[in-house]
Amino acid sequence: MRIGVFICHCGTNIAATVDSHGLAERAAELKDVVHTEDVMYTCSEPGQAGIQRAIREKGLTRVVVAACSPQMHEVTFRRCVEDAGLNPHLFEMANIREHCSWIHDDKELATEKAYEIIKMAVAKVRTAEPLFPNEVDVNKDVLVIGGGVAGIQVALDLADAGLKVTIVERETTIGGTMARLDKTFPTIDCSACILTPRMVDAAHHENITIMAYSEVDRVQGYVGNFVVDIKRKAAMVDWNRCIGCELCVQKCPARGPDYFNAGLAETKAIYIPFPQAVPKRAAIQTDYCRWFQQGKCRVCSRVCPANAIDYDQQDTYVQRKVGAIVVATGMDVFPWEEYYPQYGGGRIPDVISGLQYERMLNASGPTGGHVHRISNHEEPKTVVFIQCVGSRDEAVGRPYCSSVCCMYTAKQAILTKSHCGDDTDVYVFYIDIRATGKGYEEFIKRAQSEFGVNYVRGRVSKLYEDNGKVMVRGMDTLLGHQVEIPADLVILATGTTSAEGAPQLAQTLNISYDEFGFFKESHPKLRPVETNTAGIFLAGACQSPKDIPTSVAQASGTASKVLGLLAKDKLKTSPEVAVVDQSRCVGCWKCIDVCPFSAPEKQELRDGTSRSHVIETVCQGCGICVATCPVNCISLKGFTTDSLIDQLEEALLG
Amino acid sequence: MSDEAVSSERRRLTFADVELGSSIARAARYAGNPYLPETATVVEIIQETPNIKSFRVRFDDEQVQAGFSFQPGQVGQLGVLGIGEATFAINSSPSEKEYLQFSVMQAGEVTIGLHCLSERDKVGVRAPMGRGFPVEEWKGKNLLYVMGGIGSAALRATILYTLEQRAEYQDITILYGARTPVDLTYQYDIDEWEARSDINTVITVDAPFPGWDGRVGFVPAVLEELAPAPANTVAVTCGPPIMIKFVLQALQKLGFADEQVYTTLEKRMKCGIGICGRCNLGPKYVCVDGPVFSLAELRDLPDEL
Amino acid sequence: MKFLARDQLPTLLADLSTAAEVWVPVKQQNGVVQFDRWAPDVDVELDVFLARQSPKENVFPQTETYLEYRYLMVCSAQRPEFTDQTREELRQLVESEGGEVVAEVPPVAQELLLVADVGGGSQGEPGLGSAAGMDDSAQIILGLRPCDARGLSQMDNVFGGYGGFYFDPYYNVRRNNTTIIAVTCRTPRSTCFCRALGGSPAGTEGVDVLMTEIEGGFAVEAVTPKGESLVERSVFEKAQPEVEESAVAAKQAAEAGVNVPFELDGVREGLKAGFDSPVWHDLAMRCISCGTCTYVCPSCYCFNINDEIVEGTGERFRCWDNCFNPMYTLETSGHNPRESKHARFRNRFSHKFWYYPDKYDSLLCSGCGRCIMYCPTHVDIREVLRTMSAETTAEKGEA
Amino acid sequence: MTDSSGNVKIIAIVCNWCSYAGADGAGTARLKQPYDFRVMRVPCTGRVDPLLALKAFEKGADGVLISGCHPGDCHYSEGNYYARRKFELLKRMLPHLGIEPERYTYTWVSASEAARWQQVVTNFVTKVGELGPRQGGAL
Amino acid sequence: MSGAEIARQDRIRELARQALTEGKVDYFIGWKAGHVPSEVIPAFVRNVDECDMLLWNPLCHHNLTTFLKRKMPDPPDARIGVCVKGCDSRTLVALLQETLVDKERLYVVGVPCDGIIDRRRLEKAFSDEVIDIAFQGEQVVVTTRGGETKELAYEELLLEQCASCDFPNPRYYDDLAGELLPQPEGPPRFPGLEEYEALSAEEKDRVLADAFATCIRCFACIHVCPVCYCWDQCVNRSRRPALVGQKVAAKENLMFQMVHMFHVAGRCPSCGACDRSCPVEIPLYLLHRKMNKELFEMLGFQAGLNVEDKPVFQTFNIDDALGEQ
Ligand SMILES: Cc1cc2nc3c(=O)[nH]c(=O)nc-3n(C[C@H](O)[C@H](O)[C@H](O)COP(=O)(O)OP(=O)(O)OC[C@H]3O[C@@H](n4cnc5c(N)ncnc54)[C@H](O)[C@@H]3O)c2cc1C
Ligand SMILES: Cc1cc2nc3c(=O)[nH]c(=O)nc-3n(C[C@H](O)[C@H](O)[C@H](O)COP(=O)(O)OP(=O)(O)OC[C@H]3O[C@@H](n4cnc5c(N)ncnc54)[C@H](O)[C@@H]3O)c2cc1C
Ligand code: SF4
Ligand code: SF4
Ligand code: SF4
Ligand code: SF4
Ligand code: SF4
Ligand code: SF4
Repeated sequence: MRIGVFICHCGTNIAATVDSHGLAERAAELKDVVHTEDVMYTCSEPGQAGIQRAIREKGLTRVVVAACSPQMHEVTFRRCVEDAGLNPHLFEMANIREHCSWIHDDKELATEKAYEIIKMAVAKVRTAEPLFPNEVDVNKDVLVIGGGVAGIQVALDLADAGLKVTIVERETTIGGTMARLDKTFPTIDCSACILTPRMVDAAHHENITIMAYSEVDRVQGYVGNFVVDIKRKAAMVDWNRCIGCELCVQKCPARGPDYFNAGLAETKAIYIPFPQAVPKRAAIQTDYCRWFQQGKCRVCSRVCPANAIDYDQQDTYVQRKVGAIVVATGMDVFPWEEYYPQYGGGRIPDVISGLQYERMLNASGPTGGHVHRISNHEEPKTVVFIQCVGSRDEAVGRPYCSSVCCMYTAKQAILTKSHCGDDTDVYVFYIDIRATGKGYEEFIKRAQSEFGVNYVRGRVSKLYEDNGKVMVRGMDTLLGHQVEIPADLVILATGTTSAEGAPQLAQTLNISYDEFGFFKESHPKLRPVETNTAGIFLAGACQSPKDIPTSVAQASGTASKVLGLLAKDKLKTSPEVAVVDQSRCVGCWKCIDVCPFSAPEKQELRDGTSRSHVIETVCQGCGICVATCPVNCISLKGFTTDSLIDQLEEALLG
Repeated sequence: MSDEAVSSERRRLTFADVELGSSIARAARYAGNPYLPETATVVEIIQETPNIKSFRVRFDDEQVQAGFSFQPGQVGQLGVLGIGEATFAINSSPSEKEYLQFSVMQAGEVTIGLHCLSERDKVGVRAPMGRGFPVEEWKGKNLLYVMGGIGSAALRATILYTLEQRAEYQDITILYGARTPVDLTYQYDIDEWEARSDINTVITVDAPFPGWDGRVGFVPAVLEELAPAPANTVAVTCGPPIMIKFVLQALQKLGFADEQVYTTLEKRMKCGIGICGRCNLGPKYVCVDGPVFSLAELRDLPDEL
Repeated sequence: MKFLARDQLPTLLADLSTAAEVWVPVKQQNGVVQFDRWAPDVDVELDVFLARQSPKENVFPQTETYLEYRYLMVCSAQRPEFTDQTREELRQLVESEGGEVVAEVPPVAQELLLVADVGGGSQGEPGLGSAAGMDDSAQIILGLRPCDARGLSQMDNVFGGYGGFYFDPYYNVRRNNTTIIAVTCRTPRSTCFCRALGGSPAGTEGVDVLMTEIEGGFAVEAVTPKGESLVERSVFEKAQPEVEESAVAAKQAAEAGVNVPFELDGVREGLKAGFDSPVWHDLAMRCISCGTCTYVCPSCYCFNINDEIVEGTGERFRCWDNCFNPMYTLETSGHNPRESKHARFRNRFSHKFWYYPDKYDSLLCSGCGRCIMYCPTHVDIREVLRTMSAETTAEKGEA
Repeated sequence: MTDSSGNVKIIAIVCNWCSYAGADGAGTARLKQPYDFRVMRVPCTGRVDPLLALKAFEKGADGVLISGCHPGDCHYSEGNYYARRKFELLKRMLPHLGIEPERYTYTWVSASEAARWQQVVTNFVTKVGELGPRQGGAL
Repeated sequence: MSGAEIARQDRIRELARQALTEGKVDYFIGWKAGHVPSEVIPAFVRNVDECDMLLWNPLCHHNLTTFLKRKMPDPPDARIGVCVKGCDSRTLVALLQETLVDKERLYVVGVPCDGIIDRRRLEKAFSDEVIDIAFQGEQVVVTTRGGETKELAYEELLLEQCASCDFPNPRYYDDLAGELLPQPEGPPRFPGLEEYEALSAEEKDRVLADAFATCIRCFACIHVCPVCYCWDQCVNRSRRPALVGQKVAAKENLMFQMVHMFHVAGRCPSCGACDRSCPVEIPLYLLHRKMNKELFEMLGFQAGLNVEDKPVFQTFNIDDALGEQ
């Protein structure tokens, strides 16, 4: 082993407090050190050339540069030694500037300290091994889970860039929540007008496959090489034949609840959620179908011109191999009925959720866009909105802000005025107004001044029916007195919660989720669209409540991250990863348990026993497993226990 | 079992038997301190395969270098002070007086340490150890060498020796296999052997490999194909345990008697001189009674391979 | 035969300690009796039957350094003036530490490796070992039992290069300088079986001087020339005839206290015949493969060799190891010829009663019974040997 | 800021992302610190086996300081959560091994907390300096 | 021996017989008499007619869970019946928590336990060999090889840990041998530490240095420890990484025990198997019992209580309130 040590003066930055020249002489005594040199500016052209020359002429097999922080120049020098034919990981930096010369005054003491820092670096480099980045072939296909606006955006961005994308949507149509909205804040443009073209684009894009009425069943593999099993739920309709004529829907005698209209209306047992559905294909809700329940009917089968009805259809499974997965499963509306008995717990007909109201406002909704009371179908004269139902409320376990309710309330308040006339009294009970987006604050202001919506600051303590009215009792905290408003219609600005089944999905995907079921990003600031599982990304409201602009913006951000990942044919990952000495692994699986990235996996050996194996391309090199393995048979390349112990020894002895 | 019962040739050694100031390398068995390595310098490193390097080392003491001799098949402990020692076959020719060659496959701690060495670095050597092949007994016979992977290291010295003494032996066949062509050691030897008409050299790799137009197949299978006649032939084999197992089966099928088959064993070894205890195969120690055993000898020993 | 009055024991010890380091059994703070250096304030504990460990460690230390070395590196190409300085330093080092410069390799890199070989040299025989290191001063061990002494003499074969094998200077330097004063057992235990192995609670194999406790003191016999000269000392009185008589009586009583739980004849054959016997699995069932038995054994000698280096200064040393250690035979490939517990278990008994006798014409067990006493699960060597010699009988019966 | 040097040997094990960067920041800001500590860089406090700290004591350290990202800020999201349990147990065991509690601490310093880094090391080194070199031999 | 003890013994035999007859297990592990009556050793019973040698008395100190850990059972896939006391059961639970033993292959007989005799302490009271220890109600009759007999009070001979046992009843079992004992109230107790804890740092250091200097690295403590799962690959013996020096000396020995301690942290319930197996009687409880005390004070954690729990170091709580600066 032949180590060269280069000690930088860094002008006077180091040399003023540390005797670089003297150090060069002393370092020469260290075991295996065959060359030392002090240099004015190691990082300069001539400095680097000097290192390269020494590597060649002295046959150096390891290099230490004692200079500034590795965070500053490690990359520089690694490249430098690599150019001279040395593996870049056979290089180590001793930080004698930030950690020595700059923080000390006494030259003698500082020099002594610098010497020890160098000794530590020499010890470390002595145990260094040449490391090579791992390369894996990358599958360039992408799976998007969830076909809401975020999922569609990601899919379109990626498909436009030439990648093959599969969207897995669990409902029979893509579109997500946005498809159910009427108008969108703050522009009050028609939701369908902006969304449906995007849905159609997706449907027709040659690079996009939409798998509606499907769910992800199992995920194996790792970044670049996932294998996903997808369950295609039986729709009882052969979608290859179905032409979406809706004849069956019209003739079907059985009725069932309509999720799409948020329970505001009923739908037929065979249904297509809305006219612009993509794909526009029918499905039978078997729970309500007469044939399935009572064994007679078969009307649909008779009327179907395409002969598409197939009562014997079974769930089928397909497998997709993809390089990256984007999760865009969005959010659900908070099930307020269970939590707010004081608001009638769902038993007062004229108290409805924001999403139901959204459907009511919608021209293609169950009421044809006509706003009326549920109890008597009269047009309401007094409409009260209550904000923060299921948001920012510790009492119901929802401390977070749902981020869209303030805004959609304002939107709906404005729409109420335009639907029911200016003379309608509209009250909004709020705690604070969160209007941080572009044009949002102005939007609220318009609702108040232009449309005359009454904003009352305070919580509503109770809703009760009285004399055909819904009595709204609350506190106006600004004025400091009780208020009681007899309302015709009360709309709860229900907060949002994670999509149903989100935790289970997270487990399938091996990504983390928070206590509310929202998926966790890798780092809230620096890696907001990645998860801790390499190759799995997030978009839209599944990560946290978001409005459409943010969801879409994030979706495009996600798309660019995915593109960044898949732009290469081979994935190069850092070689500083954990590696298991399988001859010693005892298969206790503690490593699998603690790894935040699910990098270790069980690997069966030829003798039938299983040992742990760290998937190099997934491992992020944190070393948690290393500190956990009881046999200490995992080592973290570049930070092996032995190299750390050697460093300790050098720092402590002598 | 008291001292009196001990016959004179089986008596204990005393300090009087000790040659002062010497290490094992200087005087084999009756040496002074058998644990003291002789220092040597790495004079040349040859990268044989991606994970095998050959080290040519020269004793620092010229007298020792000049006086060193060994039997083909004997081994030595090669060590890096500070890391440890491990056992390797001496695979240079016994007639090579300039250096000793060891081929080291990177495996664990010591071998990694060795692979980190550069030319001019120091190593410690304790050699020779153990028992070599009975090459003198084999004179006048056909020789069949069957080896796989790093097993070639254990046989190279013997092959070189018998080739130097070519006239003393009848037909010589060398069957050598590796996983891929990249894993073939001693390419320089192979070229020479293949060029010679007085030996039959068969090189094979486990599976087809881009650019390889030679033979493909596992060593035992190729051996059965070659079907060498057992008459007056000695078969010598070394390689990974699984290969040895099947080679032995193949040889048996071909009609080789246990006495005609030799192999060299690997066991974990520490002292290398029959004291520390671990490399026993029943009452035999691989380090002093081996590593070379005939199959006949092995049959008599407990099966703890 | 001589006589030593009981109250003269301290005088004897004081006397002996002027010439050598004296080791005696001493009750430690936790009540465990172990061999310890004698000093005037140390009470010798001869009542407790056996020390927890035999004094094996006195001749075969658990950790023993073979070699110390230091790396010195000089880079001359850079600064020629520096080389000379280090050469000078090196010379001083060699002078002060007695090492040997083993290599200097000019010209490109000046690499100097300093090896200080410690030990191996016997007294007055320089060259083999050098000044530093090995403790080769004389020592006397008093108060061990005949089985302990016999254990040492059995071990002598392997370290002494019996039959022309290798000679271990480290062990032999100590062994040569050690004088053994054994004490006849007064109250043998139920675990003792020395008699089954041809030994005796008053045995003299490996013993220089044997003391037998009698009324008022000890009957003292010199067994070897080394012993002869030792009992010349004036504290030993000439023995009266009744001393001899009491000694004989005491020895007989002791012998009577030792059971003969199995026949030695046939054990080796039984082990051979039963090598593949499934009985081994049953026998090893409750063994936890720890190796305690080997570490308390007066004759188990297996060891490991390791290097440890810190800052360019390091040493190569050996330390006890044992055949129950699953890593003992573990090969780098992961293959372990004695992978299973019963295979390791089998090795210990086979080694003691078959392999070792084959090679060294000597057993490797003196019947002290420590392995039975200190085995966490009381695996009983007597049971093992009994069972295995029955295996030959079984085989023969079948044949 | 005292610039004194006792004769104690202190090891600071710091994570790459927060505390090492924090220490760099302190250097860049020329915040004077005591001499008697040596920084050892690891990727994450989750990598730090408490045995490593014990090893430092065994090798003769007079003090050991471990510093990483604040809880919740771990670059690998969970490393320091696992680590702090182990570190705390170590902290509680050390006095039991005859090592004064002042000789060991673990703390969180982020990349932006240069001043905090200065203060943490200064306090720690001062405290250990007051105790002086470790006399014990058990570990 | 009290009626309850005899009832337990009978029940153990009965359950063992049953399990073997039904073919539920290949063998049954319990306790039996050693070569002298004062000695109890683990028993491996394969045949129904051997069941009568199984016994239960206050000498049954062996933690039989050890024989269940990886690479101990012979054959490896054996279906095993095993007896566990309260403390033993906690080590079994610890193994079950990490699915390190196969529940399906086990048949566990829980034995409520009144406390085990500290045989070592007792032996030291005699210079002669103790060959018989008999139990007569509250009294223990000890006989030596020389024929001396002595009567002692059972209560006073208990192992320190048994004298203040928090879990006399097994935490996990398929069948129970005897009635459950009353569960002691109050916080867990960690006996035997006070005296040591009261020492100064310097004194502690000396006590430890002295105690650990005598360790012979026989590895009994490691191999006997039921939750030491990687005993055959123990890092203390490995040179990769060189965490523990291979030299046998006080510092290295203590470091070696530190490795053991941290590796069993969260899984060791201080069953004491290691203490009892150490041939040179090193007070290992000073380390692991203390560790358990601290873990309890720190996180309210006790090892091996419920199969569903996770060992402390394999999980975390974001809100752990710990003492960092
Ligand atoms: C009442 C209301 C009014 C709103 N008004 C506005 C507004 O005016 N302006 C505005 O900007 N924002 C508004 N929002 C917010 C807006 O709806 C969201 O920002 C947007 O829908 C988020 O899009 P997404 O794609 O992330 O999720 P979603 O739209 O929720 O889409 C998620 C999709 O994933 C599918 N899915 C879920 N789980 C799975 C699974 N396991 N497998 C397969 N598929 C799955 C779902 O079926 C759905 O199709 C409003 C929200 C509500 C509740
Ligand atoms: C007779 C014989 C001939 C052989 N010939 C060859 C050959 O020609 N070429 C070849 O490549 N292989 C050969 N081998 C195999 C070779 O000996 C092993 O591959 C080698 O021992 C692996 O050592 P390692 O240190 O790399 O592995 P490890 O698994 O790390 O250790 C194995 C050996 O090294 C020792 N060791 C490790 N660390 C230390 C330390 N710090 N101090 C002291 N000792 C330590 C171990 O105790 C052990 O003995 C031969 C083996 C035998 C028995
Ligand atoms: S180093 Fe970190 S990311 Fe890699 S396997 Fe270990 S715990 Fe997982
Ligand atoms: S923690 Fe270690 S021993 Fe356990 S499975 Fe992982 S690598 Fe293997
Ligand atoms: S092989 Fe085993 S029985 Fe034999 S000496 Fe070594 S340790 Fe003892
Ligand atoms: S026989 Fe006993 S002491 Fe020996 S290894 Fe087995 S359990 Fe340990
Ligand atoms: S059982 Fe005792 S002597 Fe043996 S290794 Fe453990 S502590 Fe040391
Ligand atoms: S460390 Fe000791 S007390 Fe703890 S589980 Fe293991 S054997 Fe029992």
